[in-house]
Amino acid sequence: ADETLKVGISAPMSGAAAAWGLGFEYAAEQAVAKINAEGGIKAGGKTYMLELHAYDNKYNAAEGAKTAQTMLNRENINFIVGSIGTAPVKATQALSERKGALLFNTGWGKSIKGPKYPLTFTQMNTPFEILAPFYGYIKEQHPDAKTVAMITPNDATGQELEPVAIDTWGNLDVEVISKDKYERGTTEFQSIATKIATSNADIVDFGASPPTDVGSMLKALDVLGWNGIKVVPAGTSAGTLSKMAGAAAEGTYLGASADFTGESASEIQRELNAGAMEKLGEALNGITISSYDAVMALKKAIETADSIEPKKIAETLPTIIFESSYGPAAFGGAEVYGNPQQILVPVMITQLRDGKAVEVGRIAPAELKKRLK
Amino acid sequence: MNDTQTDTLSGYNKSSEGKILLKAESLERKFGGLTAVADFSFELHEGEILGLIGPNGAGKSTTFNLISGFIPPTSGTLSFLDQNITSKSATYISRMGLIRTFQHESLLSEMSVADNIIIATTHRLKTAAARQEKMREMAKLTGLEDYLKVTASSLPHGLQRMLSIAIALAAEPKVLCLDEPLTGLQGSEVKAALDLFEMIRSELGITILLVEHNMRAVMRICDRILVLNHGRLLAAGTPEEVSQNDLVIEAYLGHKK
Amino acid sequence: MLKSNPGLALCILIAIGAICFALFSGDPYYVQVVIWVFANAALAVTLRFVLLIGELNIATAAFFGIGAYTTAVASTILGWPFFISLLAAPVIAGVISSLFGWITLRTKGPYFLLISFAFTEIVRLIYTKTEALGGNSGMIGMFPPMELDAYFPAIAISILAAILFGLYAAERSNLGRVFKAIKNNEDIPRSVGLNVIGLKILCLVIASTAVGLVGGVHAYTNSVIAPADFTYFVAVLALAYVKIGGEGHIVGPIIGATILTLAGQFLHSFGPYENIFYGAIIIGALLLVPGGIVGLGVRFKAGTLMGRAGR
Amino acid sequence: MELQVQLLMNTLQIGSVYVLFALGLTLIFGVMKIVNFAHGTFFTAAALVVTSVMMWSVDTIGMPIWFSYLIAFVMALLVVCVIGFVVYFFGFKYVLKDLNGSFILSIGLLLLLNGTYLILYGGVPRSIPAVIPGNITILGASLTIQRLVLMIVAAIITLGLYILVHRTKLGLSLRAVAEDQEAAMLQGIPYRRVALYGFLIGATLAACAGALMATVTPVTTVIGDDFLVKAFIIIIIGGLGSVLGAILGGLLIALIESFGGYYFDPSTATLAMFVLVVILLIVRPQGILGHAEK
Amino acid sequence: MNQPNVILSIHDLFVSYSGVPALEGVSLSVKRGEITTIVGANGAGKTTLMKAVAGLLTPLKGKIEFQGEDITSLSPAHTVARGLTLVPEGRRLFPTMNIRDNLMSGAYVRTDKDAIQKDLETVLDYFPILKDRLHMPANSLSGGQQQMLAVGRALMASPRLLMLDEPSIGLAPTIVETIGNIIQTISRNGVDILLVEQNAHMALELADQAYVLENGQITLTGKGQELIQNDKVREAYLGL
Ligand SMILES: Nc1ncnc2c1ncn2[C@@H]1O[C@H](COP(=O)(O)OP(=O)(O)OP(=O)(O)O)[C@@H](O)[C@H]1O
Ligand SMILES: Nc1ncnc2c1ncn2[C@@H]1O[C@H](COP(=O)(O)OP(=O)(O)OP(=O)(O)O)[C@@H](O)[C@H]1O
Ligand SMILES: [Mg+2]
Ligand SMILES: [Mg+2]
Repeated sequence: ADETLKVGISAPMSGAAAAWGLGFEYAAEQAVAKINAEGGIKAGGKTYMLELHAYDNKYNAAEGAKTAQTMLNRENINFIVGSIGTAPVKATQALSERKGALLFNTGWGKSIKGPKYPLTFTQMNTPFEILAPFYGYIKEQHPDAKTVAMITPNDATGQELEPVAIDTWGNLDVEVISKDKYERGTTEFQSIATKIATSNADIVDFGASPPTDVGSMLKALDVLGWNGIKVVPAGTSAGTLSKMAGAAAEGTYLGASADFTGESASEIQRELNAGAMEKLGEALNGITISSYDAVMALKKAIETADSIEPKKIAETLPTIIFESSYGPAAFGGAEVYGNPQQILVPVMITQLRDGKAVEVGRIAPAELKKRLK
Repeated sequence: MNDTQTDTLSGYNKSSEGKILLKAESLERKFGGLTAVADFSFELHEGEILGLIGPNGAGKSTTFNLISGFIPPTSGTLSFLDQNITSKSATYISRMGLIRTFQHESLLSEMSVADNIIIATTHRLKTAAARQEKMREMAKLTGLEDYLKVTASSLPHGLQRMLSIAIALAAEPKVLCLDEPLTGLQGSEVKAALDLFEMIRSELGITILLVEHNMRAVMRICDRILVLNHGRLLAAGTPEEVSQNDLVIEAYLGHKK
Repeated sequence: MLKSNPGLALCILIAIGAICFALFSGDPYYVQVVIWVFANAALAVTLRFVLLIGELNIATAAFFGIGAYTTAVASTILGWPFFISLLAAPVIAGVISSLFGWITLRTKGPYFLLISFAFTEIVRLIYTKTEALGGNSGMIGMFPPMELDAYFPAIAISILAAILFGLYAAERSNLGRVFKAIKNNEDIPRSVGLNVIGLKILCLVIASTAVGLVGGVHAYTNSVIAPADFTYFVAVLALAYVKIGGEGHIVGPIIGATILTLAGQFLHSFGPYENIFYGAIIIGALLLVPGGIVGLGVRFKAGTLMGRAGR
Repeated sequence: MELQVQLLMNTLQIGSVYVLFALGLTLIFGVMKIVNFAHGTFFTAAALVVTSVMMWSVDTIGMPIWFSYLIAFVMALLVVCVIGFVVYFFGFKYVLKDLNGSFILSIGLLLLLNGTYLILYGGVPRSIPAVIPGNITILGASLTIQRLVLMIVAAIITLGLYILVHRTKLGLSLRAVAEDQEAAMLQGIPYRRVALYGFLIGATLAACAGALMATVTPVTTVIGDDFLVKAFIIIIIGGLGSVLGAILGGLLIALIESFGGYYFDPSTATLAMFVLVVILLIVRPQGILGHAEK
Repeated sequence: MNQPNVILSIHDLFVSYSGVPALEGVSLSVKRGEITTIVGANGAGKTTLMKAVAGLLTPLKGKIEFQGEDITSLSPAHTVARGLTLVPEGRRLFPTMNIRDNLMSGAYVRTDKDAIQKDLETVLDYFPILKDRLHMPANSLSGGQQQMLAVGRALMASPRLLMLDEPSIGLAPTIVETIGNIIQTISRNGVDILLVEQNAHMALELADQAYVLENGQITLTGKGQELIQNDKVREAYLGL
């Protein structure tokens, strides 16, 4: 008989960030179903069928620790194929590293990575990967832009992103003239909009703001007559953004909202995206699709290592090329993080045009290109 | 008529035999635009039962609140046992030995009779045994010994009044200020209560300041009486003097006895 | 004393049993669950302790967090030894709470509730804005020393059980009676020489010291803390434990915490349905068992007594 | 100068929303002493119903937007009234006098309803097309016409509630029931029915707020909760049960957010708001317009 | 039992507090046009009786008829609507509501606006002190003033039968007299009265019919003036 191999997910499935968790779970489900349908994973002479367990980490550390305990100690899951939220990811990591379990995550912090955490892998692009090509592209398109106003939520992601963004803009000779933080759950954005509008910045960088908030701010800015370059590096959902802000969102650049319906999207991405639209009413994005990629990476690594020993798989992961939803991908990033634990997938720059995210640039990491050669 | 007033007031100024325990000078208390107590001076002598009477809203309860430190006076001074207590806290004053009861809600309604009394002993007595003993003693004195486990709020009204006196006594007062302790008591119970007051004075050596509307009781038990009206002292003197005073009759008593 | 109080004896037995389980069972998950049950029980009991004076103290969550952060700072930044780091938590929580109580306990009822709520939010926002405390990502790396690692669950349970018994003892002493008197009608204790404000502050400080220690234990059990762990919702859940277990007796919150923690653990993989079930349990318990489970016990006891008297 | 006007206009825009939300809470919490943490879910329900109905009537049937909105508004009020009735009849009725009990009950409801909304609507934010499109400039400050209408409607509803609470017999009986049920019964006030009316009026106010807000802000399944915390602060600083207090409190909080957010940082303004509340309550514990208890 | 000249009749009433009996088979009646009083020691059950009539307590056994209608299990809201008003022991005002609203709450069941206004004026004439304070909260009044307000509120209901539970508690002698006069006046104006008073002297003076309640049972009944002469009554209730 086939053996089962449990894989887990820890993501917010309720509260304000519920949409991410639900999409995340969906993408992982599809990957698992696909692998099982194709006969499971073979290693050490056995065939393993995957079984997905998804847990709500409520986006905080305490719940993250609880889900980690449940996954690792109760369910004895050795492979966490996706986790969302810096604080809960850290809480999970504290346990997974000690227990010797593999942890895929979407954390945007540098502090999650490094040689200290050999079993931790980041499954999507983070500011270090995105910002330089993304801002670079924008500067290329708008060489006259000289000033930028930063606005980002006062949460872990925002706090991790802001300094990198400021550095990156600086390298491009764009001056950051204001940087503001707001609390999650803010519903009225007029004062922020007023501030940005009166500062007359050429660019507004919405940092890690979620699409709903960006939508509200864009609308308010529109009323005040500001019309500059709109940049959302963490912008995941173009659909939501254009629904929220309508015409006011036109032209916005998005860093994490792949156009999974467009020409450049892969077959599998298109399929996943359509399924998610049908089941959840929301398109997939750079975060949510990453659980698919993690499962695929895991499969390949297990088969290559011919073992289900997490340590062996962790050693194998940086050596393999696997078929991600974007196409062939790998793990690398030793130069930045001191350890090859960052997924290498293309950065996709999209722009809202006529209410749709249109891919305007796709920049594959140099390291990936080298490896693929 | 003016004569009688000066007469009684001078009568008040005649110092009684005991030494002065509590002294108020020109007490005044305002609530917004309303002056509840105005220019009120009096002395309380050791061992006496001093009555404080007056129409509803005259300022009697407010006076109690002032001397016991529950609210601060707008002006005037207070001294107790030769110490200035004008802006001292209620806790401080009650620890010195001035204990007051309340006109309404004068007990811990959700707690047992025993606990009600024990609470009052906590400051003075430090061991559980001593507190128990004191509690039983006070319960016996006030006729509550059969009700120790009963919740205070389900006591009949008369016993509730007794309980509030037991609470005050358990705190070992030097001066006991009673705010309408006889309301709701029937004839025989009033008699018993007055006997208790006498006993408190003579055997426990406690000085009493009494606010009460039951005139027959007041006239019977008080050594001296102060009459307040609109927050001001209207008259003062012995029960006979006060009950004959036309101003008092007009403002308060209603008709000559 | 134990003979006259079989309930207490039973509780001590349960606590000893839990400690033994932590020492000898090889199952880390269930040991962890036992720790959570005890920690939640301690949270609920400290919340109830301030309810003795009639105040709903949302800042229970804040002092829980202050304890956790104190331990985290002491152990990861200052590098203090394990037990000292742990003990720093109640000390700091106690000191801050005495200040907090001194300023705020002049208000009561919904007003105190809201101040304590706002305080909780303020403290949380301060963590998020303080880089030294890791901002919103929080702090990591509170591990008990290697040689104690195997015993840590037992130590944690012992500490939490000690908190429970300590608060029980405090309530049973004369102090508990005084607190109840203050709740009932604070004018009376004031009129007989008790320093009501001082006693209220004392009550808050005792509870906050205890919950600070719970926070310290939390920091070591989870190894990671972040501001979002210490929102007002911690106190809200604690209140749910109290209400469902029953306010009348200290075992109420303990029972409530046990049931809801286990239920929560069971419901964990239900995604969005988790909240629905959890909400339904809370509503059902509150409406069907008013007075909590303890209240049910009291009614049952009264019923049997009446039955006997009737015969 | 123009900037100050804009900031003041922002204050009014934000404030009118807060006041609208706080009114229902003032009635349920302030007047009836039920701490209803689930109040936000009424708001959310109304907003969600509006988005569903609009989606159906505009996209599927093709009705004119303003007409669809009217239908949606009525539907929202109906749905929330039904929810309110059920919640009261099977729940709050039993914990009327119990501050902590009603608090816990409402927490249970909050979890239950939020979970249900999430399953029904998913995590995706929704929004509806503009009912009255266009912007307007007043004294150099610009805002959308929808916001202006919302401000006016908020003012009207506020006035209505003030009259209801202070000038009508129902208002009198509501206040009486809140203070002493038994005494209220002795005046012939059928307290269970009055409490139900009060609760339903509160829920309806939340529904109005939700249905109106759906026109100007994205709707998520937790949108009400974001307002709830601020609304609690508002009615406490304004004084429990005081309609005027809710207005004052709402505008004060809006002022802090508007000016603080501009001159400092929105996140700092939030912190400042909490600090200010604590200070205010310490100085004046009964709130700006509240009476001292007891 | 349906006598036209009886407004309230109580038959064999039993009430207990969680098993402890407070009333054990009380029967009495209040005749139209009369002032009826109940005297009794503390804890005799007077308040319990009044609460049971008003509908605040549910009797174990027995029957209460008001104007020929069985009201034994009606809630207070319904008894009040039928014209039966109670001035409860302990005032039970609405403490933070202002005095005007407190008074108006008494008129809740009435719809005759003009008459309400007139009654308000009458009440304020009875207790002029309240007139100056119409917009102050009830809890800022002195104890006696609050008692006046409680009586005034009940008068605002314009009841058929007014039950007063110790209305003169905490009142100055002059005001006690006023209360006595008010009772007589409204009695003459056709309101029937059931009065419980600690001031037994006053009660018996006023009463047409009097009952003595002891330990939950009626032990004596007669005309008010007769009972004043009764030795047992004199000793137990009129002592001082
Ligand atoms: N907190 C307050 N706010 C406003 N006015 C007050 C307050 N407390 C008392 N008063 C007023 O002060 C006056 C004196 O009240 P006080 O309670 O002292 O009267 P009293 O002599 O005890 O009357 P009674 O015999 O009726 O108890 C009254 O007119 C009362 O209305
Ligand atoms: N809520 C209650 N719970 C339990 N027992 C009660 C309760 N209320 C009253 N009782 C008891 O019922 C009996 C009758 O009380 P009630 O108040 O009717 O007496 P009363 O004649 O009005 O006395 P008083 O003159 O003191 O007002 C008393 O023994 C009292 O202790
Ligand atoms: Mg008084
Ligand atoms: Mg009585």
